[in-house]
Amino acid sequence: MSYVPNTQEEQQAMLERLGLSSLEDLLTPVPAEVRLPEALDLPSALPEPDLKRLMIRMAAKNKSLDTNISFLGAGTYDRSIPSVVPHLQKRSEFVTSYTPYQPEVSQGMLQATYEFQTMVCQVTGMDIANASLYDGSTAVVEAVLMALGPGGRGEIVMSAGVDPQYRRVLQTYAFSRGFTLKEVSIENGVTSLEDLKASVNKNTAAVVIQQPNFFGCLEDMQAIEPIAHQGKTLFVSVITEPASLAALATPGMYNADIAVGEMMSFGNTMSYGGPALGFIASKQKFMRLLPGRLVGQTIEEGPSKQTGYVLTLQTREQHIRRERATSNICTNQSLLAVGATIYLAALGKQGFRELGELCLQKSHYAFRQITAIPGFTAAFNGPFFDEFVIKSPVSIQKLEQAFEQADIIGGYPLGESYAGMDDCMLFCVTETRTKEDIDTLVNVLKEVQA
Amino acid sequence: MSYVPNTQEEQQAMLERLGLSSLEDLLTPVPAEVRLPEALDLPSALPEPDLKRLMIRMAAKNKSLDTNISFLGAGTYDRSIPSVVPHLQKRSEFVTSYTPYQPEVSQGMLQATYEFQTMVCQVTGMDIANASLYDGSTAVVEAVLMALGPGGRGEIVMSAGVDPQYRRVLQTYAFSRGFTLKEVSIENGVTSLEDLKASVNKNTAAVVIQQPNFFGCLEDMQAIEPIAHQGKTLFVSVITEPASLAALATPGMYNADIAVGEMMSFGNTMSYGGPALGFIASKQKFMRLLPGRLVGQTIEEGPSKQTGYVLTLQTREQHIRRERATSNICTNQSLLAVGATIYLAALGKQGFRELGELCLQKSHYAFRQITAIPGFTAAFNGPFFDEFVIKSPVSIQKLEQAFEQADIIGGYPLGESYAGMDDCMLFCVTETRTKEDIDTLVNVLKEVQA
Amino acid sequence: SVESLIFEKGTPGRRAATMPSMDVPTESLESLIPASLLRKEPAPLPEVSEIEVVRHYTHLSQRNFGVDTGFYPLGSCTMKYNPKVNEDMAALPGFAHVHPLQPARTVQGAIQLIYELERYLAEISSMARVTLQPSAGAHGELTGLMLIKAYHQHQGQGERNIVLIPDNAHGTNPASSTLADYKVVEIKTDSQTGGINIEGLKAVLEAHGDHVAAIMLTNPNTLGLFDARIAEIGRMIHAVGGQLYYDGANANAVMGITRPGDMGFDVVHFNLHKTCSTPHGGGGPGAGPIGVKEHLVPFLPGPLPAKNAQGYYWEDAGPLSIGKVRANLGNFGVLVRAYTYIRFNGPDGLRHVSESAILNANYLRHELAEDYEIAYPLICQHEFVATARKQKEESGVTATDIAKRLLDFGMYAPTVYFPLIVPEAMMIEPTETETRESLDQFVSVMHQIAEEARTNPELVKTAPHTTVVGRLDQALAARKPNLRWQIGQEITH
Amino acid sequence: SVESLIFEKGTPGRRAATMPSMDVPTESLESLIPASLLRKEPAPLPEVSEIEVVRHYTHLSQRNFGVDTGFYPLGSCTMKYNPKVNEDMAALPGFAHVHPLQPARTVQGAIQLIYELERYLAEISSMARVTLQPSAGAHGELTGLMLIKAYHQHQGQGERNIVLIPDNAHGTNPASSTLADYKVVEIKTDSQTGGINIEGLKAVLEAHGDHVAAIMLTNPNTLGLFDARIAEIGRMIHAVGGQLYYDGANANAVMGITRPGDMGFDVVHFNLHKTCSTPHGGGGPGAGPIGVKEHLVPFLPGPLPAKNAQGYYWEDAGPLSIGKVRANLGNFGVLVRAYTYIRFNGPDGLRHVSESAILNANYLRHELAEDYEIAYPLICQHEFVATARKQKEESGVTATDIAKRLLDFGMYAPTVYFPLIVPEAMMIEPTETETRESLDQFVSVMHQIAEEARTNPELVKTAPHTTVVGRLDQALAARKPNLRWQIGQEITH
Repeated sequence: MSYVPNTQEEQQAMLERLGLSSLEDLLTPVPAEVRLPEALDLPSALPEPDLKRLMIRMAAKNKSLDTNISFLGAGTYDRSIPSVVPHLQKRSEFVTSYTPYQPEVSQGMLQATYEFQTMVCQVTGMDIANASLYDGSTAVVEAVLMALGPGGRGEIVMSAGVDPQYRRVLQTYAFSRGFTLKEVSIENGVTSLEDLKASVNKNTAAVVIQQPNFFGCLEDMQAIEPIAHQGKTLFVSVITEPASLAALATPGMYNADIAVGEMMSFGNTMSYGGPALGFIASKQKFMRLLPGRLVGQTIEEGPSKQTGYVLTLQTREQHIRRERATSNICTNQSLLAVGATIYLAALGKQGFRELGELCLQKSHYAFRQITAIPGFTAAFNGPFFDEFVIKSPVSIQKLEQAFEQADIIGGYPLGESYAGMDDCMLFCVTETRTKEDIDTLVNVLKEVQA
Repeated sequence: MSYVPNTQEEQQAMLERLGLSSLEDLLTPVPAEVRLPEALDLPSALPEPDLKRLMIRMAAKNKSLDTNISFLGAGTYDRSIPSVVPHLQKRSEFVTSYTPYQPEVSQGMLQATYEFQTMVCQVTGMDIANASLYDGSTAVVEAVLMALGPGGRGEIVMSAGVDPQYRRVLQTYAFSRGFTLKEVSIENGVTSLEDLKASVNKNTAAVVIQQPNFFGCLEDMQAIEPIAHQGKTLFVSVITEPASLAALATPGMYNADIAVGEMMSFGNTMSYGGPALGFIASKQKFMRLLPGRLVGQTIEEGPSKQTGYVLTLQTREQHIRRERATSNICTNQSLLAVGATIYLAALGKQGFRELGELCLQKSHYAFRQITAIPGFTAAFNGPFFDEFVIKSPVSIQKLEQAFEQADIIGGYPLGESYAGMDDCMLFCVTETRTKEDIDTLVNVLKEVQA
Repeated sequence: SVESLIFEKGTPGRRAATMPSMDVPTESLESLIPASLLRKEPAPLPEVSEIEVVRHYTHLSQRNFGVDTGFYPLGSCTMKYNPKVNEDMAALPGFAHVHPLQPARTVQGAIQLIYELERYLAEISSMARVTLQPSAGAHGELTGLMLIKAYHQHQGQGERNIVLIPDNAHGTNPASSTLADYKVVEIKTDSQTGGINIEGLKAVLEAHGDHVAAIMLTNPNTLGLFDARIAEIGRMIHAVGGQLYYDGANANAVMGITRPGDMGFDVVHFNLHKTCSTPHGGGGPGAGPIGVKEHLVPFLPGPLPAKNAQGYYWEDAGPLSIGKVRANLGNFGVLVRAYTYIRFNGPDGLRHVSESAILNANYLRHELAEDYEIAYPLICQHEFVATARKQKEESGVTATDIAKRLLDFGMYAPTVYFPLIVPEAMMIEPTETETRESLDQFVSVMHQIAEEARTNPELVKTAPHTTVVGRLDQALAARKPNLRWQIGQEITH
Repeated sequence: SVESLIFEKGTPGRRAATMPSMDVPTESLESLIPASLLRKEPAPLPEVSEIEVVRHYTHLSQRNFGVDTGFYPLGSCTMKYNPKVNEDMAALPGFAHVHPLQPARTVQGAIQLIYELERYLAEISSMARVTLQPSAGAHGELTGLMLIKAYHQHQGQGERNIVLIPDNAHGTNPASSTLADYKVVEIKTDSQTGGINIEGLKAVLEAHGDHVAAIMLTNPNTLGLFDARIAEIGRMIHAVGGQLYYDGANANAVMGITRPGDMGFDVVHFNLHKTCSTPHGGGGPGAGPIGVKEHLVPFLPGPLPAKNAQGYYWEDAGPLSIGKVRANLGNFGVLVRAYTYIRFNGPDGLRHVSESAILNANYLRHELAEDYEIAYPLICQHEFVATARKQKEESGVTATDIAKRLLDFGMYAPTVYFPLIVPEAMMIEPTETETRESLDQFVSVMHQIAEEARTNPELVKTAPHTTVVGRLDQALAARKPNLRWQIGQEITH
């Protein structure tokens, strides 16, 4: 089976036009020594209905958030997505197109991307943004590479409050690119200002701080900013929970040079963590250093001078500059950016504000209820947005068993990433959780404790 | 909450243009004596996310065929629908349009309907077909009204093998319209030819026979046809399982005058039985008697003479002829007809043939397996397509309990519609049932028996 | 441009869909079914690949205009925005993949939804009970008339054979009456108020009162005018023993403001695709529930949803029931959308819908009055009738020409030449979901067309100019009907 | 025509989405968060109603061309048909609504899919193991180069700092090399065979052999030509201690016919959005899995899927691993589509895909040769490079002009001016999913354009003429970049 439309007879007729007699004749350029002598060892073809049945069963082996109540965040967020978003995002003209090389027949994708760039600026308070990056972690990498400049050498100072996965990814790139990574320690859930001061020096290319940080705690970005901005150091702000931008001071407000992070939860499904939607925004002055694609507004060449949109500043890009490009990015996350654009348009100014309030209020209600259970205590006492760390009086394993029985996906066990936090769980409560959900969780915790 | 876009301020400004000061001023034509003094007594508005949650829970209270194995047919069929069908059918340009009164901007719907009319002819073997009717039962009514003619008086002879629901519906119309309905008895699962002969006389306007009939049995339409065609009687063929047209002789082949029935299962979901997709097809000579909408091909008025499609023969329709129309139909089932059209295009000549074979072979395998279980016997011994009647050695209630425990939706209990058949169940096995499904059913039956 | 037919695409042997595998032991076809009962040749369906199916129907969709594309002021059709959430709810497997004959205990959610929706519609219309069985508005009308007939017969008034219908009524009203074996007597419109001419009605009732089965009215009527004397009319009809039937096609104007039952009506139908915004689907599916007052309840088609301690179930109809009007339980998929819509809006939201629909209509009526003659220059409800009388007189530009010219500006046209009593009628219903900007844009385009009619009438008379095809030859279509493709048939590109 | 920006629509106070209800007791914002940490003003997002959102993005979609719209011969991008069933499978709640950090026992189906897909890709490429982590082809390239770097370092060959890249390579190859801190040395194309110039390669290897970390090749290359001396090239590189990297962008030509591993490659990336037809989404998401030979397995990013008696689980990477290259586990939604595609096709189907892609490309190459100079008039694989050299010389009509003129006929354009070594290049990849009719139509349009270039070159030079906008001022866009909307900014209609 395949999606090849032409029948054997038609293919034969086409071969005849070429003066050939079989498909095999077209393979003569492939020498025998590298030819595969037999068929690939793969499962036989399945007709669509059989395949669907198989896939539906495989999917059913996963506990989805349609039937389970989740308190898991830690960088990936379950969001309430208005029905209009997928209806529009999945229009096949968007889905089945590619990078808009021919702008005259790609105005839809180009304009949507221009709107995305604008919205990223509107929510982050930054001057400019690009068309998307793979995910939050690689967005941090790109920000760091911008700060390091063409040479690629230097030192990066990064808080241990940055998502552990992001730090691991940056470590990988540090190895291959040859820069140094210095981690700043945590004190009561936030970046130690003393340690940060001690870490920044004249070799520091960038200071990277996540807000809210991985523990859900709010960093004092206003206090960090002058430390980060010593010398020619760039201040990079990382946002993994973009809903926080609805309530918290923006990177623009606290004078970040570059803001990067993850916007997958804006209009797109979690899909086991990918495809994700990395974003990068910066001050105007870094425009020509920005990696990836940029869409710009222009006008027609002809006399009517209508407004239109094009890929622009392509001289930064790999397909023009090859080894001198600002990054190697080609395919990015356009369709997810369209999803985020429609999502933010649908929420609008008012809905977006409410999103922030809902996350804040619901998580704080959950926090109050959980910490009221004897034995369950807050690990840190600073302010948070929609995630918080709870110390459990019983083992995390026991908690997870109780959750599974109650069809709850629990929080993130911090012991996996931080030494000495084996009794800590990071709970996330977004706008999608109802009071009923939270009360269910609280009851399970009470019973586990009893 | 509502989908009204204009804000209060905008509405106020609009009122001012009208020289009015409040919305209330627009209601002055509605006298106080008929005004509703308080708000409607309905549940309060729910925001979209809360509403979805409520609806998802309500839907989850139904046992759907995604998680249950069904052997229920009896006029409504679970069909394997290629993924392309809903992707195309649900394009919003189709979904959010209405009856194509302005053909220049409605060519899509018009052409798709013209293709539907053609495909109905192709599968039924008839000359012409209309754009759709509400469902199979009302399609029978329309056929009967065609046969009765403008006066609306006369006698209709109908087999007891016609779907009991359809017969009940025709009875309703017979009352209001004033025609007589005569039922022909069943012998070994098929229409009694003797009784039929005895029933037809010079007052008979139409003979109505279902193929396969409600018991799944195949009527001998070739033998029935000369009896039905005595005098000026019209021979009306009813098809409730359209997949049968893929394998069986068509109404065109056995010289039916009108073929009517149900095509919902072609590309559309069951949706608890509606919306359905009634069809009507006939010989060419009845063209001006056909009820409902018709799309015709024509050319442009202007010099370029391009081909186009329009609603035609509208002088038969209510919005022109009012009380002298051939029927009162206005809104029909266009979007379902589009679904059926895409479905039949996707299956194509070869896939449609296979559909018939799959239903035939799978149902006969099930029939052989079930009748091999001691105590379970075939109620009739004639040929069938994909439904058959089994006499059960245990009560139908006991069967249904066993099915429910095994997440099986069993067949149709015939005792509900036919006297003396309390121990009979009508099983349906379409292309969607796998050997595994059938074997599961057989095992449950074996255990019930044991 | 022309898109060829699917039948003209592909070649023998091509196919799109793959069928389920044949996983059971097979036997020869002839051993299962006598050859005489078998089809001889496969149906001559298209032979096309999946990409051809996809491009073909994608192209057809691109050749179609919907509410999602732009302004659709088709009068009396209530082309409002169709919420996407409603589509998602109807597609939930628990609603979309259930069989109508499943045992009630396996479809508790479905029956609950029907049960509750019945109650909501009864409240909105002030009726005792509602059947959700009818498939569309016209089907509801017929059902309603059957109920009235059964009622009169049961009252020993079987001789009542007349239905009174205003001259501005929807065409379905007289057609349904004929189908229910009634004789139609037309009632004139009052040229001042646009409502029923009371004197005319009186005369008819005096002449035929004891043969009147019912009057069918829509209020506001197709002129968009609310008949202020409705209570009086109701009393007149009831006085002679007739019933009042409410055509709900225009119900988008009355939600939470006034109720048919409170106006005196005995029977009402809903067009859920209009009032409750279930999409029109290019001509359907709709749904046409029928609500009735207490005295008509015994005649309703069955079964009706009911509830007891064990849960929801279907209750069979009693002995007076007219019987079923279609197989199964109604257009359930449409009902799910309507239920979602009502729950989203709530009582205040629904009233706001109607008020806003009325405001939008009056705004347009006011803004268009300078360029176009308005049939009845009064405060209208959800729609109104403008005319091209002035244009026709001055330059020969007709309502059709104006309709066609609108298409060039990316807008659908109003309903034209209806109601029949208004020459050159353009019946305009903007609905509540249009923004002020889109209304203003319509006004500005209509103004431009009025200008063109004065200065360059040919431009309007030959419109549309930007659509995929120009005006089509309707006369040819009717004279030489071509209703299906045949092998060898050619199309003109 | 121009569609205004979403920011230019709506008015203050309008909104589309409704948010979940606030069903918990609330406290004042200031009591929860210090004021200094709060946003002062709401984000200045659009204020639009739902119908405006729907019409706006529906209109934008109508201003975009995709594979579902028509022929899309964009060379090296493999714009084949994207099966709808793949979309449905990726949207199943069990796949779409799972969190990447859920305990393994709650996501057994997801890990199973990844586990099996890894094995399928390993078989197709003849590699030992495959990581599905990289997000796109270029990301895969970088990952592959990191693996090579880690390997050389582990071998004590850290001084290897050169990557060899043919002059016709995809731009990502040199860009990825730079990012991995490698120096790029270009290898010339043999003007006769279109493959690697072996003498040139030899010279480079003699000069720099012990500094060569790897060579990056795609075979068939961007000229659509299979380098028949690939085994020999492999031996030459391996002889000096280098690694062979296979750029899988052109893998649609080789499935079931030949395998990178069997050709001698050590590392390969896949572009699942190309070869396995997961849709291109207007520029992404894609997925760029990396397969490696046994000796590179210890360096792969982790975790990798594994299986034991208890079920599927994630195995952490060992000490030699380069570490993660992104958060979480890869573009899972894309992987579901690729898995579905491979299972649907099976081994014979995949080979048929490649053979048919090759046939379609050769057919076009043959049919276009009369009008256009073909860069290398040899049997090609899945694509080939035609040129506008003749047209440019004769009438000044360029590859760009021809590309733009194609848009007027409802077709997308080939990739133009690439590879860089071919002047006026038009790189054409029809893919296997095009019908003969659509190929013939392309040929006929290209023939017409060639005619026009001779008889009416202005028509071609000023194309497109039928698109929503004409040629846009790219120079202005780059000179005065406008990358975002600002309040007060005006657009020109």
